[in-house]
Amino acid sequence: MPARWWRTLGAVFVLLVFVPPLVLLVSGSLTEPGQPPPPTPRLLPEPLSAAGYEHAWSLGSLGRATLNSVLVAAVAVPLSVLVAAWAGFALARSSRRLVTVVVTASLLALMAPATALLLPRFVIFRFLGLTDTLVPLIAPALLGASPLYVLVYYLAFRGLPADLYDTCRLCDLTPARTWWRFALPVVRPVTAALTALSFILTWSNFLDPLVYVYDRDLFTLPLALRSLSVLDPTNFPVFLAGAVVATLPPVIVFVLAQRWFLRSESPGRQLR
Amino acid sequence: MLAPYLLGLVVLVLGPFVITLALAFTEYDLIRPPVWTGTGNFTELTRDPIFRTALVNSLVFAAVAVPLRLLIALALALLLHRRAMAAGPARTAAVLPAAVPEIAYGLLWLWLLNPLYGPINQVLALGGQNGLTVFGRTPPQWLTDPADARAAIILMSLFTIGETFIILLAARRSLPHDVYELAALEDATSWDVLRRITLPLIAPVLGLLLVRDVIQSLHFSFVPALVVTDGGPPPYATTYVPLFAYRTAFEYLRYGYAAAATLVMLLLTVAAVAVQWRLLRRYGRFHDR
Amino acid sequence: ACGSNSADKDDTPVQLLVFGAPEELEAYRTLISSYSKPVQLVEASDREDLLARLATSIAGGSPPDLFLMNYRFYGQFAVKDAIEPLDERVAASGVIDPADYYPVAMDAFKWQGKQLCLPQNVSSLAVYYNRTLFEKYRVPLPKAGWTWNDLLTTATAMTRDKNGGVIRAAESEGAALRPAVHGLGIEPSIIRLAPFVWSNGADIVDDPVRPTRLTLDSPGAREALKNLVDLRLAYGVVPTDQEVEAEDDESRFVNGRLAMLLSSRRSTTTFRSITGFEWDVAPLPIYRQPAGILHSDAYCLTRGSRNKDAAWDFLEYAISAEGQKIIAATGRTVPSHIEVSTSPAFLGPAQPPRSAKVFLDAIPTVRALPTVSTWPEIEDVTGGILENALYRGDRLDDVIRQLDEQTRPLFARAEYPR
Amino acid sequence: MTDAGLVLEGVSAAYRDARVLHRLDLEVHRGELLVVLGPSGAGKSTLLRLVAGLHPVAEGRVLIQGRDVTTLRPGRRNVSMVFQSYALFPHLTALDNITFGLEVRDVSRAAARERARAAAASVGCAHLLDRRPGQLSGGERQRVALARALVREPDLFLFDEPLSNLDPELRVETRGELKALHARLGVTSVHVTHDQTEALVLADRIAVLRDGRLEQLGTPDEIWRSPATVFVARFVGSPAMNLVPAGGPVAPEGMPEALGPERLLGFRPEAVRLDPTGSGAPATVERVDVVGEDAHAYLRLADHLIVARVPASARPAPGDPAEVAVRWADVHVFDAGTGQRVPL
Amino acid sequence: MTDAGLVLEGVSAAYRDARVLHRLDLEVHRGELLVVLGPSGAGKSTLLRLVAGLHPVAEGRVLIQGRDVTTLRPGRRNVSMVFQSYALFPHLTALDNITFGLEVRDVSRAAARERARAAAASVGCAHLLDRRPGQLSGGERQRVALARALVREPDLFLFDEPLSNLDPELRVETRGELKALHARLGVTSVHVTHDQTEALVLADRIAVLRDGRLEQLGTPDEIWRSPATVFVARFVGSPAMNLVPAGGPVAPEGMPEALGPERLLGFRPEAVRLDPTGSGAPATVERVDVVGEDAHAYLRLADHLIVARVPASARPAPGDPAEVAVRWADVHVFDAGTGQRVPL
Ligand SMILES: Nc1ncnc2c1ncn2[C@@H]1O[C@H](COP(=O)(O)OP(=O)(O)OP(=O)(O)O)[C@@H](O)[C@H]1O
Ligand SMILES: Nc1ncnc2c1ncn2[C@@H]1O[C@H](COP(=O)(O)OP(=O)(O)OP(=O)(O)O)[C@@H](O)[C@H]1O
Ligand SMILES: [Mg+2]
Ligand SMILES: [Mg+2]
Repeated sequence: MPARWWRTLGAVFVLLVFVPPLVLLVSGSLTEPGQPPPPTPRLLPEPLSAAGYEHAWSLGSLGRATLNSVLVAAVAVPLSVLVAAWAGFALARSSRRLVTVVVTASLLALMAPATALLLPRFVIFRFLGLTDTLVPLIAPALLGASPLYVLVYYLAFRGLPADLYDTCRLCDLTPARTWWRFALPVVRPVTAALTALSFILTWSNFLDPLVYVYDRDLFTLPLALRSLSVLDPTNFPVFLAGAVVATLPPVIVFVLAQRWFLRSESPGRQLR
Repeated sequence: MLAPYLLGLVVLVLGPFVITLALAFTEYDLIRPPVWTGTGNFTELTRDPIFRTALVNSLVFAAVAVPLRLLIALALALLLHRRAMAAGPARTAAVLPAAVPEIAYGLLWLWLLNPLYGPINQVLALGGQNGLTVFGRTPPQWLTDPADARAAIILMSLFTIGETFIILLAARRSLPHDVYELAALEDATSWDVLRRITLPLIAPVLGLLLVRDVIQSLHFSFVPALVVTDGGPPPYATTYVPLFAYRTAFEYLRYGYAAAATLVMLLLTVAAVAVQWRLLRRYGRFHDR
Repeated sequence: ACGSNSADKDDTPVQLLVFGAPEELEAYRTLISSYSKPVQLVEASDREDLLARLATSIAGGSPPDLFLMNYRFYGQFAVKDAIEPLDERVAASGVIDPADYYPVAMDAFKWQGKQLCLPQNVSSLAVYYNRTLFEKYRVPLPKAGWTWNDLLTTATAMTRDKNGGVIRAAESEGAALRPAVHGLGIEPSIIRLAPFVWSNGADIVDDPVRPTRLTLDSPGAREALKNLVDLRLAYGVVPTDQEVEAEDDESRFVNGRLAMLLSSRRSTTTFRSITGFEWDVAPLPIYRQPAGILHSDAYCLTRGSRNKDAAWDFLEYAISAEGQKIIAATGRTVPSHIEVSTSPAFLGPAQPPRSAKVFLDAIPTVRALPTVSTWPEIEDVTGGILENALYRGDRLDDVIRQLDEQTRPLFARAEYPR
Repeated sequence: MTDAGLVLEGVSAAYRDARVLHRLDLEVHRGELLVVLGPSGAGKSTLLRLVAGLHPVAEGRVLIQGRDVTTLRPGRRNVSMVFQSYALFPHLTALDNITFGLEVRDVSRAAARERARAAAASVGCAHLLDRRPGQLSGGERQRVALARALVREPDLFLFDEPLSNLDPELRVETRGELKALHARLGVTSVHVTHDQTEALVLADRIAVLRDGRLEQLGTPDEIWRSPATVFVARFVGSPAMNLVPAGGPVAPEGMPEALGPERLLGFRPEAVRLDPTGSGAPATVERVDVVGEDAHAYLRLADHLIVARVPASARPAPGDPAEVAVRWADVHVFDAGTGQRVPL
Repeated sequence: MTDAGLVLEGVSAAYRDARVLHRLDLEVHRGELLVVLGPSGAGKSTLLRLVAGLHPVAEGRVLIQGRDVTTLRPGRRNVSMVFQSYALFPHLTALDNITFGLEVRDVSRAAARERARAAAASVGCAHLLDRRPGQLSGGERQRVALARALVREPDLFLFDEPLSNLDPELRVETRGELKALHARLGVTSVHVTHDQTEALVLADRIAVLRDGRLEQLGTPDEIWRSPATVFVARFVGSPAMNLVPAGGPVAPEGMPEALGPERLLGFRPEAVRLDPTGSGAPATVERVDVVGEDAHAYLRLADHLIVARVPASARPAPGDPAEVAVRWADVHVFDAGTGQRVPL
């Protein structure tokens, strides 16, 4: 079908626009470090060298940092999704008034620049004795990673057919079970999307660790990467290698999440 | 079920935010105790040329970048929401820029935008002579000309639409199927389908993203402006309010003053959002039960 | 800011906040590991990060015990009483004798008569040059006592096209010629301009101790400024802004396409990786009298530290001869400890630059910038204006007026060391 | 309190501004099967939703087996409902849809499946248990929805047009199944349908609803033989009852007294005889619909159109002249103004 | 090419692995109204979706008015369809739902509204035009969906159970409306329904579908009077046709020859007489359903259950003995093995 071909054509165009920068990123990381930086990136570095990765690994303690990042993500991402899905669901089943209040508050929260929160949060975490631990990095999970995700869930849950909610009410399901048995499975594409996004958000959190974590052993990847970014210009492959390492997990997560997008049980077909 | 979120919202964001905003009425240098100055900071802001520049920069950025970002994300979501050859990789590719750590991405763009050797300008100079474009004009001086630098920051922001894109993708995929079949039967053109079905049906999500993007774009410009143009070209072509606030607060230790700048920004954002909020409400109504 | 004197605990490690590239941080780690007691290195990547950390942690009531900071930026902390004066401890110390250190560095960290921080290095501006290139084009090498005019002639002679011919690349010449080699790299900023103003017998501020305005309108300063911008506008020996954005001066030098570069000791580590050519350093050219500008970082003990004695112990160790040798090994610093600076640890011929002594020779003539609390802002504001002056050819009168007008409110807001 | 399975006392309901049910009083005996009939939009679904607790009661009380459930939440009312829209969970297979209500009530998984299979078999969807709703035809979905309701043993069954998308054979079968089940379990049931036969066959009593008001409540026989209003008379029966003004073109045989035009005479198509005895009213055949063994002949008498059900084998042809005769015993008399039945 | 309004040539369709239509051949004349009957899951909706182009054709060809549309996209086929699920746009009012197809075809707004109002009025939803689908009852939604289909003048109408949720009165009315419209416009139509009466009254011809295969295609009269198979015989007619083995309990009056048990005798409930003349087969009344004027009596003869339609006034009581008689003229003979009709 022609429409299909247009889609493919479009997809190829998207690839052409979005991929080259990333190819440059990878090829740059494979350049031999210690050379004068080429003024223009090359597609195929000459000679090819993995030394950038070795240096990055040792200089930036990437191993340790990756471990920390994974640890944070492993706790924070499921928690974020859980909190966001809960909150979104609760909102979808709440009275108009409460919804207005919470949505307004969420939008206000979205408006708060990260830099405006650093200091008061620092005081809070210090008061709780949590600075210099990984807890402050996990804490944003309480927000569902971002209030936006709560609102997206809210819209998704609100869009489900009312009759289905009614069926759950008839079966005397508690809200929690309604959420678990019905609402959450049906919005699986949304969950997949938001899981990927909150992973990316958590993974690339830079300001929080910068301010709340002192101990080098607790550094996460963005911090390690930041320290590589101030290397001499001759060492740019080392930095790029770090960047590739830091980019890889989000890519993997996204590719995995993508499968779930496509396996949607759209409630639409039986909406009447 | 709302409790954890509300806790996070109040303790982690709203509370701290209110504290910071309260400090807008004080002179606070992060070290000595704050001193109440009333509206002193605000009067000073009105006279601060740097702040004024930053504010205008931010507003222009939002006005240009937000519609473009939304349009592109929407176009991509609609293009790629179905299975097609190359669609899967394209979806991943479209999200990737948002997944690359910001600093690395900034550095990458420094390369891309390199005025002499950068691929972008080399492509633009294809067919031209003496490093000029085919039309005999000098290619954009991304990093040294104020207007071009602003364009560069916007260009960069157009690539980090991953989040918007994915959310729209998910929204599109959960729309009912049979109404599209009906539209196909009526031989509705793609344009009609878009205008009369898809857009109204995803309007709530779109509205939310619009609001979010307006808000975000007023923060977004931070890292790229820092890494790529460092707030320049001189004097303050790409200094946006967040960068201004960050520098003022943490480099110049004028936290109270920065808080005042943030508050001004917030009020403007609230005004902008209030307008869109009404749109959102109007479109969202059909979902009401 | 609470200056509590709570009991020191032996087991809690001293926290030291520094910033730097990974190799630099590695040197600090070596320093720490050679120290007998536990010290926790709190790492930041650059100055902005360090400031954000320091400011939030001081405000949040749990500052690191020690931090390392340039004298140009410590003023805002000093003025706010965030730094613990060290005079008594120095006096009581058996390890540190103030006389062992370059006075100019020590003085830069005096605030209202008190020694707030203790410097670990004392650097100054020098001219790095590509010796191989000079020899190739048979241009005389820069040497001590050379003048601004010598610099200009040299730079002009070294600005070459692809074929090695001397070209003039100023805009006024019209041609879209791009030199393959530029004669000189210099960053348009107040800290690069200042030594030449001083050398020309003028001053950059009206009062070095309690400045109220920039005095670049004085004839001497004006001449120095004009000569600086003429490098680009009249002679085209420095790269254009586009070229700088395309390839910064350091990379350009490393790539062998910049004959001379004005920079501090900082660049040495980068340049040590150069294999393609030989390079060396020369002293700054002079107008009327030799003048240099101080670059110095110091250890400061925070007022809010909970662990002051232990912190002091470490500080003592770090700036002692032993500690400084370790840091000097990175090549990045010129030790503030006189003895160390003249020892092979610094001057050792194993590594370039051969003429490392240039840095030491300059020390007697270096001057410090005013350490007012708003200095960071002043540097940022003047930087933009000077950049435009150099690259876009703003009228000199306008430039000077702008510099004056835009910095006045900053001076007015400033608090002074005395 | 009472022995009623379901009582509505002066119940009203509204959507925002629009009132849909008006102070409805209704009593369903315990174990009774009540069929609710009424035109589209009469408020039948709303009534069920209200009983289930899914729609708020504006005024009045609802009692299920003597318990006042007006303020009780739906899950606590122990009712089982088939939605007009089926309301199947798109992400669950038919089997999981059916067991849904059981599992959340902590019936063991095995037992739940056992019962689900039985329920599915009884409505003829046992072969579909692995499919998702999106993979089912309309009628198949409806059967799954029905099975889901039947698998439980509630105090009250609520069926909202549960058989509307089934084919006739299956409908008859399922109807029988429902009737048997009802006989076996004796659970009070309220059943909304548009199908005459279904209503008449299944119902213990029938409630006819019109614009949110109860028009008549009675046994199928009562509804059929003595409709309380013109509305009920015309609504039940297909083709609908003929109505002519008294003293008009048709004069029933054996009418005891002459009635004025303020009365309407109603008689069903089955009661119309077309025998050409000469005593009937002359008419012309306008159209004839053949429905299997029967035919519906539309007859024009002056400006009235009258339908007669005749055997298909003996049907007249369109255009034929005919004579219309009705026996007085088959005639219902209504007041032309109020539409109320006039007792004779 | 041909004069046919719609032709299916050896058309098959499948969902993933499951084949739903099997090499179907079907020709609908231009201007004809074809009713498709069949049990739930027979593939009726699939057939319509396939004609509309919404479901891919696995093999075979589809022609609309002589045009081969097999590979044409839905919008180019110029068909108008009512979905079983209505497929109303949730965000549009009823009016906008109806005008949708016109507006995307660039009919002026005013004209579109005019026509929409007319279409809505013809199916009785003119008073609902400002509401959104979420605010409509089931039947109201269906009417809007119907109006949306009727507002256009396509080459082909496809109706998927368009009246299933309407009340009988409205259904009769709308049915009449559809018939009149069809007579007026003469547009070829395919109409899926479960309603016998609807099928018999509306259809020019009826196609009976079973498991994706065409069981019989013929006029209502043919379908009713000479069902081609046991399946058709039992499927059409309610209650379904009685079937007993030849030589079994029932011996029709006037049977010319004796038939072996490899034949089945079919006779409709209407054909069963219960007159106690002594010549019939003895039976017992098991159950009696009263449906208005009629009653369905279920009679047990040995191990067979037979249904008779009798006037309600003359119905036997359950438990009564009865005698069953059938005339040979009313009997259909089928082959017991193949289920095919045996011509006599
Ligand atoms: N999406 C699907 N995936 C798999 N099987 C399907 C799908 N849709 C329908 N079927 C199956 O195809 C068969 C025919 O379905 P179709 O919807 O055409 O039936 P129908 O004749 O319209 O039935 P009904 O009268 O119940 O609507 C059914 O057995 C159904 O289970
Ligand atoms: N959500 C709603 N908002 C406003 N009005 C509504 C809503 N739902 C139903 N109505 C109206 O209430 C009336 C009764 O609706 P209800 O669904 O009870 O009808 P019904 O008797 O079930 O009809 P049907 O036989 O067509 O299903 C209808 O006129 C309908 O338009
Ligand atoms: Mg209803
Ligand atoms: Mg169907």
